[in-house]
Amino acid sequence: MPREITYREALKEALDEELAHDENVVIIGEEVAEYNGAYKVTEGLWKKWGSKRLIDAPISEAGFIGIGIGASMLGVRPVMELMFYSFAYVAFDQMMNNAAAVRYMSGGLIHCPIVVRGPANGGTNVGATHSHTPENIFANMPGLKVVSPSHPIDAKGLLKSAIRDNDPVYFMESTVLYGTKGLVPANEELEGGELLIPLGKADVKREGTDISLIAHGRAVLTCLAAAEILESQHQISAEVVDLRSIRPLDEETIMASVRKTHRAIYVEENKPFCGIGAQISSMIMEQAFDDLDAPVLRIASADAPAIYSPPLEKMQLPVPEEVVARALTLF
Amino acid sequence: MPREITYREALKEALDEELAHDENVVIIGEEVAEYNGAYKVTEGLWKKWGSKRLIDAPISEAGFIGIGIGASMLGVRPVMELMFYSFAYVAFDQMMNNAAAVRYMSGGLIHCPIVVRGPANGGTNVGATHSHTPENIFANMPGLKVVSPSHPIDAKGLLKSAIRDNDPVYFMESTVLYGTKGLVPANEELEGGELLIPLGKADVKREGTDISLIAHGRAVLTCLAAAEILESQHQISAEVVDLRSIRPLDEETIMASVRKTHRAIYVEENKPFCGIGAQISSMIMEQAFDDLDAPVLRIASADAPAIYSPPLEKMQLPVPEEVVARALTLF
Amino acid sequence: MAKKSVPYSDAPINASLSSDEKIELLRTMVRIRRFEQAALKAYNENNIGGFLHLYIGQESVAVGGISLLGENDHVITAYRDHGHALAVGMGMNECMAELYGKKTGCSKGKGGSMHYFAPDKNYWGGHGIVAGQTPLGAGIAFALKYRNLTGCCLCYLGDGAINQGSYHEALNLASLWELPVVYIIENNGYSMGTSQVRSSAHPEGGLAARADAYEIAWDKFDGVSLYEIRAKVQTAIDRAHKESKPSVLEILTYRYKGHSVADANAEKYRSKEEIQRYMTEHDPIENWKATLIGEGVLTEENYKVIQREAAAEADASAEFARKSPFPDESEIFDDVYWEVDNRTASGTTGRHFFHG
Amino acid sequence: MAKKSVPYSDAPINASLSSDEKIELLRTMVRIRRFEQAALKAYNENNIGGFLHLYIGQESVAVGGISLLGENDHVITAYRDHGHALAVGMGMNECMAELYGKKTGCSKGKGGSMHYFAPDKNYWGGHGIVAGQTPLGAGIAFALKYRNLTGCCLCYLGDGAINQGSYHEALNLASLWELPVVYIIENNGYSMGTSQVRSSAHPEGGLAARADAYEIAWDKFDGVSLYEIRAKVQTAIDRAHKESKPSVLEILTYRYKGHSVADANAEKYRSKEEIQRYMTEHDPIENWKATLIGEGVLTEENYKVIQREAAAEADASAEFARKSPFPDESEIFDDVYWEVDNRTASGTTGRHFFHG
Ligand SMILES: Cc1ncc(C[n+]2csc(CCOP(=O)(O)OP(=O)(O)O)c2C)c(N)n1
Ligand SMILES: Cc1ncc(C[n+]2csc(CCOP(=O)(O)OP(=O)(O)O)c2C)c(N)n1
Ligand SMILES: [Mg+2]
Ligand SMILES: [Mg+2]
Repeated sequence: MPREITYREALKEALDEELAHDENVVIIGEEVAEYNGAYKVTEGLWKKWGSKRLIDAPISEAGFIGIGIGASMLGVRPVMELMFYSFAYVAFDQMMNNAAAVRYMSGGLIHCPIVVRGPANGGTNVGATHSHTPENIFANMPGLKVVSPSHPIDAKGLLKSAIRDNDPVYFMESTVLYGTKGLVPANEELEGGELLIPLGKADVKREGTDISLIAHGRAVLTCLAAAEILESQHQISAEVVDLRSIRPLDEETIMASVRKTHRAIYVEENKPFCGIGAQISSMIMEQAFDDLDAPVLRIASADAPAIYSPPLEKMQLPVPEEVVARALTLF
Repeated sequence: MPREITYREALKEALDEELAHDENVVIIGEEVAEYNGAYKVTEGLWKKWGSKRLIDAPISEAGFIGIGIGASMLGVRPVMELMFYSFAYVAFDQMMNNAAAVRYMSGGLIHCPIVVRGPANGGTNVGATHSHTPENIFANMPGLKVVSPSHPIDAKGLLKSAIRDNDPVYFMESTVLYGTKGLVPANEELEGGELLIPLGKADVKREGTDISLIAHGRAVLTCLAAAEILESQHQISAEVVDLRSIRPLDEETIMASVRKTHRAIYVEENKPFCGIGAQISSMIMEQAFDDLDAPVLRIASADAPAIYSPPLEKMQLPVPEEVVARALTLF
Repeated sequence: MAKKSVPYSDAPINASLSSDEKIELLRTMVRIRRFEQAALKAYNENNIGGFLHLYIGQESVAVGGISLLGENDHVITAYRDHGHALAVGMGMNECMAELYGKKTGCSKGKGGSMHYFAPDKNYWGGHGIVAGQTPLGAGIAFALKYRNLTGCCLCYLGDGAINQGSYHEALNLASLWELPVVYIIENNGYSMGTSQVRSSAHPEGGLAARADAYEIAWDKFDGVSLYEIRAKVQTAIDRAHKESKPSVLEILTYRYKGHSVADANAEKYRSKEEIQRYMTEHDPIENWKATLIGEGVLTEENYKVIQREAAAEADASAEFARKSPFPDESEIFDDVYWEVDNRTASGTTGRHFFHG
Repeated sequence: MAKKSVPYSDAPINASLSSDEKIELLRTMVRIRRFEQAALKAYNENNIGGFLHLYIGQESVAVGGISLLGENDHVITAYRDHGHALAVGMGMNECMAELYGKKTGCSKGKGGSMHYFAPDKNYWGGHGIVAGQTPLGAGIAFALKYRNLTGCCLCYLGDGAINQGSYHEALNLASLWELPVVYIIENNGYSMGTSQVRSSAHPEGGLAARADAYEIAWDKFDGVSLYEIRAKVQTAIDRAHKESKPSVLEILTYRYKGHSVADANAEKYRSKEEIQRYMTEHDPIENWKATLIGEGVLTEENYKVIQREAAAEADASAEFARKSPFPDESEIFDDVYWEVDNRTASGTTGRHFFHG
């Protein structure tokens, strides 16, 4: 019987199972061990696995992520937590050069099986410096993989795959989603005894015929809510496609949906200029120009730094009503 | 009589004139003073202006760029050189948070009149770590301005405007262009006595009627060469639009060109995923869907880290022949 | 009969204090505490979002240092910034309204708790990225020197912040370029849930002693007494003013509350006894109150009035904040670009925003 | 009659060297120099693109340290990496071919001069971003400790690299986590055109003395003699092996050539006399040669043979490189993702590349 667990618990299960699966998996980050994680994703794991497998780091992101990268070259498999993904910016060189390019520059002699995970979202009133959403920035760099789960099942299945992947995977979560619940099969119910969702596979979270709402991360929930409104109030059948993995990207699922519906909107909480929506929409238009009844629209977060003021910050992020309103312009 | 000078000389003239124009302008960077600049952009300026106005920094990009940002809050106007723009990655937090967001987070009490300039290009056989092209990455962040001149005249006129601008401007040059020559009017010939090209104004570098080749930086030269071939060998009249300024962006000039030609290709030396081409092409398709005879195509650098091997690296970057071939598919 | 002097009370900078000035120092500390207690209440009533990092227990560090500053002296700090804000003279209303995310806030509701600014009072924030402000502090000092002004910048940081690379780069540059910056490490023993031993390898002399690596003068001392703080920070300020040289000071202090209000473990990684011990033996307000009473400058009665007034002011600021309007939706795009805000030619050329 | 001993020749690690081993050390230094001279020639003939940072003058630093390493000891360095590459046992052919950008290069022509790697020889590069390798070096040490292997990582860096924040973060972590890493600062006096005084504030003890800030043991010494280098690096290696503790060593050396071959000012920021003085008084090859002749281990004739063979080997490597093919265009997309290269399920799911 599939259980209802939270996104946070799903992540924790993934970490716990992978710690058991491979003794080279080690979790490093600020407050991940004794404190149980700033957002409690690692709760209980230090107690269970001890100080060798869960390591508290000082506030030195470039240092400890660089150490993780170096250790991975020798076969350790570090899973590193950024308390906020925004803090990647002090470790940016390590993440963009050492992790992403060392394989290429060595002609394939080295690989770098690391995961860097943490919340990459706005919407929690923590201001501009703590609300960066760098999916597009990291996905721009060949050599990197970028993943962004929207539901607990994806969080668990993708994180386990990310940890087993032999390339650097930047795994972007959302503090807003940590408490959301969803059905996640227990291992006993699964063939193979565990939940592994491959990177590079999108998921149609809702089937529809009239328009494709395509999204990643929390914006998938926004699209699902918009789809409900479109159905109940406007007799429009919206399909919701969840990328799950941004790079590698499941073009086939996206294109199949668009070829069926002939209309598409990309929704994201990223900033608009050169955001993921720009990539996806230009790709759709290039590959399916003649299948489209209307241009692909993009909805992103407001193009200003994240504001603190709680009611205003809500207005910066896409809401279902905006998706509905923009969708209606396409009919 | 307009003079022929190099892109490098044009930049140097801009720096020299702005040092004269405002005593708060100070140039900071590695090897910019006594060494005359790693790429000789600041040649002779230390001798002329002395150690107060030209400051050699140790290899501490986060430190000296952060210092420049702090100093700018108090009215100094630092123009900072990155020996390669790739080194922005060790100063990334300072450039994305302190420079970009301090105005917003202070509710407009502070502003940050800095310029960070340097070469942001591949194509010089220096490998992946030294060949990053972060136009798209910085332009993603509201609060920042991103400029990329293709010709000497633009290099001079835009750099002077960037230094006088009261917002942070990230000015991305090209080592490949430093030696290229072009006509640049002498100050005596100009109304107002100096060359100022506003940020936010694109330039039609070549007029045409059948297709718009849109680009920034060195790719503009690639487009101009492609346009020649299209004209002479295929009787196709290509218009070449040079963005010059990526953010702010001159949408009007782009859209006017596309509405005239009904076909467009974006060419850049950026990496493709979420590159500038994604932004521009999705924008064109969204705003001029019905004016288009074909989808907007994108040509970018090959989607791998920059390779060292000189002949191979050439193949990673867009060449006129590729632009021509792709253009022909649109007719 | 010779008055029994408190340690450091004889330092010139302290000996010259008038009774009124001494009382004002007390009032500022009490106001900071009352302000934060009111903020905590507002947070618990859900009037405040995001983070709230309280300074309670550390008040003397901001007040002592900032009380020494003159016209060309500046301040910058991290996200635990309310104390410094009130110490430089910002009003409770604008500070509280900022927490409420209101238009009347010091940053128009755009910055929140971590991002207070008052350039008119030489206060440059309020910065959320650990140690991100440390090059900025050196930059302010750079600007002073560049503009031939005799001044300095006090740059506060936490004990956890010393392990960020940007701080080290700033130290080397400050020493090399002889910048008049004073780094003040507020060592409250913890960075979030990590005790200082678990985060920093350092010389026997302490965290500030790392400054030796850059030939920067340093000192380390206890932060309970305003006299001591003022005397020792003044030495560093003199070094900045007279020699244009940086300093690093480590001041031992303690935060009574959790790392932020949301810190679920505040009483797990530290024992209740430890917290209690600091509150009873190391409270800077109690210490200063006792000193002033000992000097005959203050009476218990005066003190009660100060407390009452500060509490009333804090309550009023909460009321002010509550009644203030939120920013208008249209303001989301203000304050991104100076040129746009000022409708200059640059600000009106080309498209600046790409939403929708 | 007691043989007159050269300083440090009696250190156990040196006393145990056989004559053959001593000659091999000489040969390695000579081979490095000859290799680079051939590379310089190839560069000037336009067979090599981009940068070429020559190690000539510094050979003893790589050779001395690396000669001490055992099965679980590793090396990582910056972009001035040819010396270390040959010292770990990489072949001239693969190294030269890399400079020519050929498929037969150690990195298949993908890395170039700055990016040599040989994981099979415990050599982890070759890194272009100044100090970017310093956390990696600590990471390799971390992996050794994690996997219960007794080993260490020699992490080389330049005198200019010590001012990058990543290095400081790595030092603190190495000390705190007790990682068996040995940082070796190759102090050649300059970072590009900037002399060491103009880039680094540091304690009287020197650049390595900054290690005191992290309670890390350090030493500083001259790099002309292999005996001294070997004796002192061995002490640090022992510390790593036996105590699992880091060290910082500063070795004084000199580069005869410009920062890179393209360095137009190589004889401007340094006087010709200075360069000449180092070449005559501080040449590590001459020093070792003289030592070995003094010990009766080497004759002038042997030496000439070694030189001749090394020169011939270098010439042959240039010929090998010249004749080798460039990588095929299709190889541009190899070596980006391990999973793609290995055609695993992960590597064949979804689109990985977005060009054209
Ligand atoms: C670069 C970065 N990493 C992590 C954080 C999250 N964080 C905020 S405050 C803090 C602890 C800082 O401790 P300390 O410097 O001692 O200051 P205190 O909170 O004690 O005043 C952490 C880990 C951050 N804001 N920035
Ligand atoms: C972060 C970064 N900044 C600047 C550079 C450019 N650069 C390459 S080497 C170098 C000088 C380094 O000097 P040092 O560390 O002393 O090493 P050496 O070249 O003397 O071996 C500089 C400035 C770089 N590669 N990376
Ligand atoms: Mg602290
Ligand atoms: Mg050097």
